[in-house]
Amino acid sequence: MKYADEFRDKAIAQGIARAIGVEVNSQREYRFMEFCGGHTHAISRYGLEDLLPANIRMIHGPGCPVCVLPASRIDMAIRLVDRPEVTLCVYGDLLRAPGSHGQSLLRAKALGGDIRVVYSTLDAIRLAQQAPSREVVFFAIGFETTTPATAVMIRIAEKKRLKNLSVFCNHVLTPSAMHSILENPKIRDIGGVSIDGFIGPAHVSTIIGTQSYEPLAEQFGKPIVVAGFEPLDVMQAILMLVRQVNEDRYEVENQYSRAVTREGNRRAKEEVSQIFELREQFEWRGLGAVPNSGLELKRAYAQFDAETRFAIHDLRVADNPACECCAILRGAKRPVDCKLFGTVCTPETPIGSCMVSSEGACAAYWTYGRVRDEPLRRPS
Amino acid sequence: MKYADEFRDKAIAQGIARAIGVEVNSQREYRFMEFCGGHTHAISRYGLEDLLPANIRMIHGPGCPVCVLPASRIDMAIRLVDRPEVTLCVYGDLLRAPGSHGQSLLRAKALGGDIRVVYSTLDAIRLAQQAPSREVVFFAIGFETTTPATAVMIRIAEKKRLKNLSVFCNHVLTPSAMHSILENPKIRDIGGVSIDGFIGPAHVSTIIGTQSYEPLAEQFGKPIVVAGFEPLDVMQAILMLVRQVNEDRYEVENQYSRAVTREGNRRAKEEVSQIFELREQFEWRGLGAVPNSGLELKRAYAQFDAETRFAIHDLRVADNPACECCAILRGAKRPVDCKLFGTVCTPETPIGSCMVSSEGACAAYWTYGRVRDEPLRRPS
Amino acid sequence: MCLSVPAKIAKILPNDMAMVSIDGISLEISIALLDGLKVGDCVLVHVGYALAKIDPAEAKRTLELLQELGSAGERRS
Amino acid sequence: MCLSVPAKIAKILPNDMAMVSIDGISLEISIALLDGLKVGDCVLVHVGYALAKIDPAEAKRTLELLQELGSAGERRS
Amino acid sequence: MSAKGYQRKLDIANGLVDLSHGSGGRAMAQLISGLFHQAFGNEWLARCNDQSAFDVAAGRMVMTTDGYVVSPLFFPGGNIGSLAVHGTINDVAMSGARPLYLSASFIIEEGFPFSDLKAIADSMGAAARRAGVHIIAGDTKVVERGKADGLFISTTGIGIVADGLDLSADKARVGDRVLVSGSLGDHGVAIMSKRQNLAFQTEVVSDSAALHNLVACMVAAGGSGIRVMRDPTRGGLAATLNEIAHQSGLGFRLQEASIPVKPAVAAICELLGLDPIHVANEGKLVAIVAPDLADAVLAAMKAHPLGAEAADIGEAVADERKFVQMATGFGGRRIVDWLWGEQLPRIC
Amino acid sequence: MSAKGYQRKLDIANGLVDLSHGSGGRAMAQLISGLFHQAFGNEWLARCNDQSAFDVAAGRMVMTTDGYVVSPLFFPGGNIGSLAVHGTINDVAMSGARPLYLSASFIIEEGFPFSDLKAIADSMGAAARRAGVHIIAGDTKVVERGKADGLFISTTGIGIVADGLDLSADKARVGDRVLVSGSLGDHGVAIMSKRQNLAFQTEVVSDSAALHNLVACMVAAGGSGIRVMRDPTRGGLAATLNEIAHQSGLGFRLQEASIPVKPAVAAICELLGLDPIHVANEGKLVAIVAPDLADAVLAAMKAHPLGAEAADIGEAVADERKFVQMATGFGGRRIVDWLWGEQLPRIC
Ligand code: SF4
Ligand code: SF4
Ligand SMILES: [Mg+2]
Ligand SMILES: [Mg+2]
Ligand SMILES: [Mg+2]
Ligand SMILES: [Mg+2]
Ligand SMILES: [Mg+2]
Ligand SMILES: [Mg+2]
Ligand SMILES: [Mg+2]
Ligand SMILES: [Mg+2]
Ligand SMILES: [Mg+2]
Ligand SMILES: [Mg+2]
Repeated sequence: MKYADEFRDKAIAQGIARAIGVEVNSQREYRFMEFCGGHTHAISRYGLEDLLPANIRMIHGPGCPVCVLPASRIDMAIRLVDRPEVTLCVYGDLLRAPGSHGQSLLRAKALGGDIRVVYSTLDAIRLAQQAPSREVVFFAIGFETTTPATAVMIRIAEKKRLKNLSVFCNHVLTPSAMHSILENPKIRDIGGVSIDGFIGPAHVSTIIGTQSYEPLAEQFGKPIVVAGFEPLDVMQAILMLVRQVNEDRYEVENQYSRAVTREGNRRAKEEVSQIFELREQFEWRGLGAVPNSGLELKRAYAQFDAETRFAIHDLRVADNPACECCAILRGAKRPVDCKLFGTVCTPETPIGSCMVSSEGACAAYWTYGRVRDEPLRRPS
Repeated sequence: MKYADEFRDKAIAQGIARAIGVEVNSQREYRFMEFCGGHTHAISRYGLEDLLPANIRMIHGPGCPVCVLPASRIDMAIRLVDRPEVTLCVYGDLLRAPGSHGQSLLRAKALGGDIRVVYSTLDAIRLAQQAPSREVVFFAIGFETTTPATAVMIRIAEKKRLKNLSVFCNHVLTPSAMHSILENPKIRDIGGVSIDGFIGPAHVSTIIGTQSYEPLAEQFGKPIVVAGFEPLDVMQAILMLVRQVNEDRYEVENQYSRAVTREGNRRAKEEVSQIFELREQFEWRGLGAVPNSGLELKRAYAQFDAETRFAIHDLRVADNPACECCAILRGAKRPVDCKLFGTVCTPETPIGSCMVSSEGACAAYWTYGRVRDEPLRRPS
Repeated sequence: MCLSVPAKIAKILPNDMAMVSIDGISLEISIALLDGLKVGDCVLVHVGYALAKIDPAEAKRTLELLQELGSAGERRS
Repeated sequence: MCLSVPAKIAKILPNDMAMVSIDGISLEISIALLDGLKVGDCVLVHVGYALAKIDPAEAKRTLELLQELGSAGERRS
Repeated sequence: MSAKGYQRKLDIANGLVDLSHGSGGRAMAQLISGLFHQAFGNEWLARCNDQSAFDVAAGRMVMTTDGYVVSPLFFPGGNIGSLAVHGTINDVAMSGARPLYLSASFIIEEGFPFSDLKAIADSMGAAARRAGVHIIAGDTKVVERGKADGLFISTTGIGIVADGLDLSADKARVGDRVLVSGSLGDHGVAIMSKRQNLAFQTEVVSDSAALHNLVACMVAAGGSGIRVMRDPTRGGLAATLNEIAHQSGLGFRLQEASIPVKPAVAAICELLGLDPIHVANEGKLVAIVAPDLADAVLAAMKAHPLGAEAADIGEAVADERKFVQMATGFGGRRIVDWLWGEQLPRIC
Repeated sequence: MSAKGYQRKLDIANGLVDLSHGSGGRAMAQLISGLFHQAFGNEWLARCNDQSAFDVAAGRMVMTTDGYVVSPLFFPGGNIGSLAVHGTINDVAMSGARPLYLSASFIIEEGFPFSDLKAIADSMGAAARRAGVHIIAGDTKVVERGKADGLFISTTGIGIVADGLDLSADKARVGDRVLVSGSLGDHGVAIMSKRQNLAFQTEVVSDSAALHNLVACMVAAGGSGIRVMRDPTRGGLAATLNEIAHQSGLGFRLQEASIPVKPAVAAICELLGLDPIHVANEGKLVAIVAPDLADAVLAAMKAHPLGAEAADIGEAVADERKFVQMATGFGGRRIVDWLWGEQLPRIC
């Protein structure tokens, strides 16, 4: 795959690993948070931790939309599905995301709920056209990367006068979440030590551009390197962060210049701003209620808003108290610190949503990280 | 089964057979028409022809509601089922009844039509209550025996304010059909010889009473014996007819006095007359359009009338020209006289409706009569 | 289509319904078409409705007549 | 969730759609979010939409830098 | 952290089958080992291979398969699981063979409760153990809601035929007697009694049972005088005899009065316009037996609990039309035709 | 009027399966003889018994079963019929056995076109003939519209194992090599390419094929040095190796770079967030082979058309955690876990 395979070269990776090893100050620790699940996945999938020096610690941030979705939103979706007229369209990752009391959309589907996995918002349009007697609701979720696809869907639905398509909106904003992390010392400073820098999102940034991070770098004095999701991209970004730290700089740098500009995708941003507006606050698992961090449909598009249309209200449900997701999403704990990890909580029966998406910290550790847990032993 | 087994006694049957044999005038033929499919079935099922003298010939009349239903009514029902909102409830016998061009409700069901076999009109009520978003249509068919059950259903639906239940009405009247047979010499006189007497319906008569036949016996000078459907009932009725013929009487006699009175079931007749009224004419397979022979819903119940509600109109479709059903239903031909019998037309792939119901002349001959076709031969 | 079997009323139920029994089978039917039925009566059941009450005396009379006709036939043949 | 792969525009279709190819796979996607795409351009595809055009010159530059950093690491270690 | 620990226990009481149980992942492996292997428990399944191996002596074997799609899944006298074991054992046994091994393929509709699945698997296990056969191969698929009807099971059976025995439908001869092992129609009536739109009550329960021991007694008594055996399932006695008539080129003449039918079965058939000879059985057999051995075989049947009501109901006759005919209880004659149409969907 | 005359010909072009084809009547008998027996045509089915008999020599046999519920029914490279033959032959063959006989149980949704059924049955017949096996037992059930998804097939296979061969998952030993017979994920990707909500175009076709001849070549080269064979179907290579790890109490260490995956398969997996090691195959096998014989077995595989792209992808290691791990192409390590969840419903 062009523009992918080249950035997975083992030999170059080993060279960069050595370069990082040479440049790090062995007297200190470097704590970098990769905000995005995409980076978490790349780090785990390619085993980058095996290549990095021991004093670089990667902290997995809250950048997986499924992971940060609170159980209450799943419960609300299940309420929607309980209505016999509703067909709910979801991206596949959502099926196993836990609601309260062991509920999930997978279970709701097994119980007869009409839930369809779609690949694209265009599928939801097709479904709504094919089944005019059904109420098709699209479970919209995702960061700035995914929001434009929802916006385009609504624009098309409006143009086609589709009366039976609406959106259950859970879109959230990356910079707000990063701001919330940096602003709150309890979250920012893990074990009393603060994060030294961020790897900034890859695909989110294709839309919002690197300029979105400039106020953050400035205000909090933290370096941010926007990086691609290929393993060499991540390696290079780490090297760039090490250099900024070593040089006491805190700039926004763009490793992913082949796809990201300072401005971002103007047309996509326009599509989004025409249809969505900021919610006063939105609940993030791990971060709590974050001001100005979520989107909802503008009043002019209220007929496409499933929350209005079906009068479903925000439910407050408690997450499982033993689940350490919140601390893990803030980088304060590691998956193995959770008592439920791998016993009660597994990918098949996730307790927290970090165990659901392959970008979630617990799931990534499950799949890729456990290999480092224990030395090999001879079978008895 | 009490009131059934006693009337199936082989020894008594043989005695009565001998009594008939003694009483018949061996110089003449006796041609009796059993109007009802129920009698046709009893005669075939118990092999009564093996017991009767050769000069008594039983002619199967048009008394099977499925058999006399023209293909057009099946086509109309299929049109109803083509509507995605319609659930059609039918008595099981109807599934294989042929419409035009090889269509049937069985095929319409296989093609996705929502067709449910019900045992009782009460099942249709239950279905309509359980699925308020469906239009439940009951395919009403039958003689006076079956009409009251439809009437009660409509009364209950009205009381329960069921808005989604209606009736596709195909109820027909026995005496009108008998009148039509007797009145038309082409039909009445088979091969130039007229019918000598009728076995009158059993269960129809429980509702309409023996008095309904009195004008017919009087006007046409033909004896009519109302008889039960058990084989001894039929044997006795034949003996009673033989005696009337021998004595030149033409009375209405009641062999089935344990269930039939002169007046019939007053309450059932009231239920029917409240809800139904005469159609000007109704098409019978074999008899053509018979005046005053069918029922439709009164104007006050038009909301329950599927023909009005779904604006389906009578379709004229030609029956298969090679099918001899019409002549067979009038007693003018026997099933084996039909070229299609047993080759193209079988119970699995019926061409005419006489091959569908086990009360139909062709089907009865298929199941019970073929045994007399040919002598047994040694396999080659 | 006019299939019908004799059944004995085992229990009168609300809403014009009754439980009948036929040789060890119990079935709920409508008795909306007949007045004054009571437990023990025999009725003809057709498509879930009682159509007619069977008159035991008439049944007995018919059966006796049949037996007589039968044995007369036997004697005479 | 932010899965995305690079794909080459093979054909521009009506209604802001395009056919793209990825290593022998053809896929119809929406190009409603990008202006001025032409056949041969490479885009990042995410949930059926083209998100961004890949700049070949920048890609080359990054790759060269990576190679340089890598061999520098090799030299220095 | 043991590998075993990496798994939450199956929640049989509240769990539902979902699509993950059919996708080849750990959820599926857990369902198979935690529910099916538990229920069927034997050394073959424990090895978890793609196939199970067993030793055979030289000889003649038989193989048969049936799909079970009965609705409702639980009925008086059994459930789809016991039925799937008995039915396939019987098809093996009708060759005179001793059934040895079964395989079972499950197609499960998403949302099916673990508790029902366990009840069904447990009755399969129990039925197999009672019959002395082993379920040594299995498969589980899960389909979306609305793409199945709860659960379908297909079982395949293999067995070994005693030396010298070769029963086949083409072996019937003129003069052979027709024996049935008991009353007809019980299974079909038991199923019908639970169908939503009939809902009559009856004490009749399904006759579902494994007949191989009865068969062994019959073979001991009749040897190769037994020409054919069949279990009259779908289509009932009528279908079975018509099939044999066609395969052997003979006709049959039955005596209606000799055919055992329970009064309740006869009654419900009259009510619904059915004929008991078309109604399904799942624990009965029909045997065509050489006339000189018929009495001995009948006596052997009557001596076995599953054949206590066995009867001689007629004979094979020469008839190139291959008619199955019957002398009615009333003294007339009739054809016993195959069932037409679709009267009783999904009785097995 | 001959008995044969009493029947109208099956109208394959326009006919639809309806409930009468499952009710044990003449319509069913006609469908079975006119469509299935035609397609499978062999002496066993022709006898129309409840079971089929065959002679066996003394030895070791295997039995296996699988249900096939693939959607769509027709896909690039095959259909549910050929798949149901290949898949079960392969499960027999993975024991090293020579497959002999199959049974097939059909569960058909009312309304299914005869023409599709014939196309499917014909490919089953053709696949069986090509493989030299016989479909000797069958069953047909019809369920109401909306109670199935067109057609489900369950096949069971039996075969005979050569003397001295005893492959089993518990026989893997530390140091054994892991061989795969070709590129992974082709079948799953071919199915995905026809799913309504993906609809990408690819030249990748299902690898569906019968592997018993390849297996015979491997056995000839490796004998009992072949410890285990498995066909990595649902759940892909990852599921297969995890199963073997659990049964043998070992771990595996794979080299990602050695695993053959077609670029198009890799691309579609990236697009959808899947991993080719989780995607289903229907004409591939994994063999765990003693280290000293691995090269010989690999050479034998490469010499066979179905093993031309065979590769040695890793080894068995001591690991009481029974981890399957993989050195990534990038130099790191990762766990190769079972597939989670339900990503690809109904690929087989
Ligand atoms: S392992 Fe499960 S319960 Fe524990 S923190 Fe992770 S998601 Fe929550
Ligand atoms: S055999 Fe068929 S075609 Fe001929 S008259 Fe009878 S129903 Fe009509
Ligand atoms: Mg069978
Ligand atoms: Mg069911
Ligand atoms: Mg069977
Ligand atoms: Mg399997
Ligand atoms: Mg059988
Ligand atoms: Mg298998
Ligand atoms: Mg399908
Ligand atoms: Mg398999
Ligand atoms: Mg069968
Ligand atoms: Mg396998």
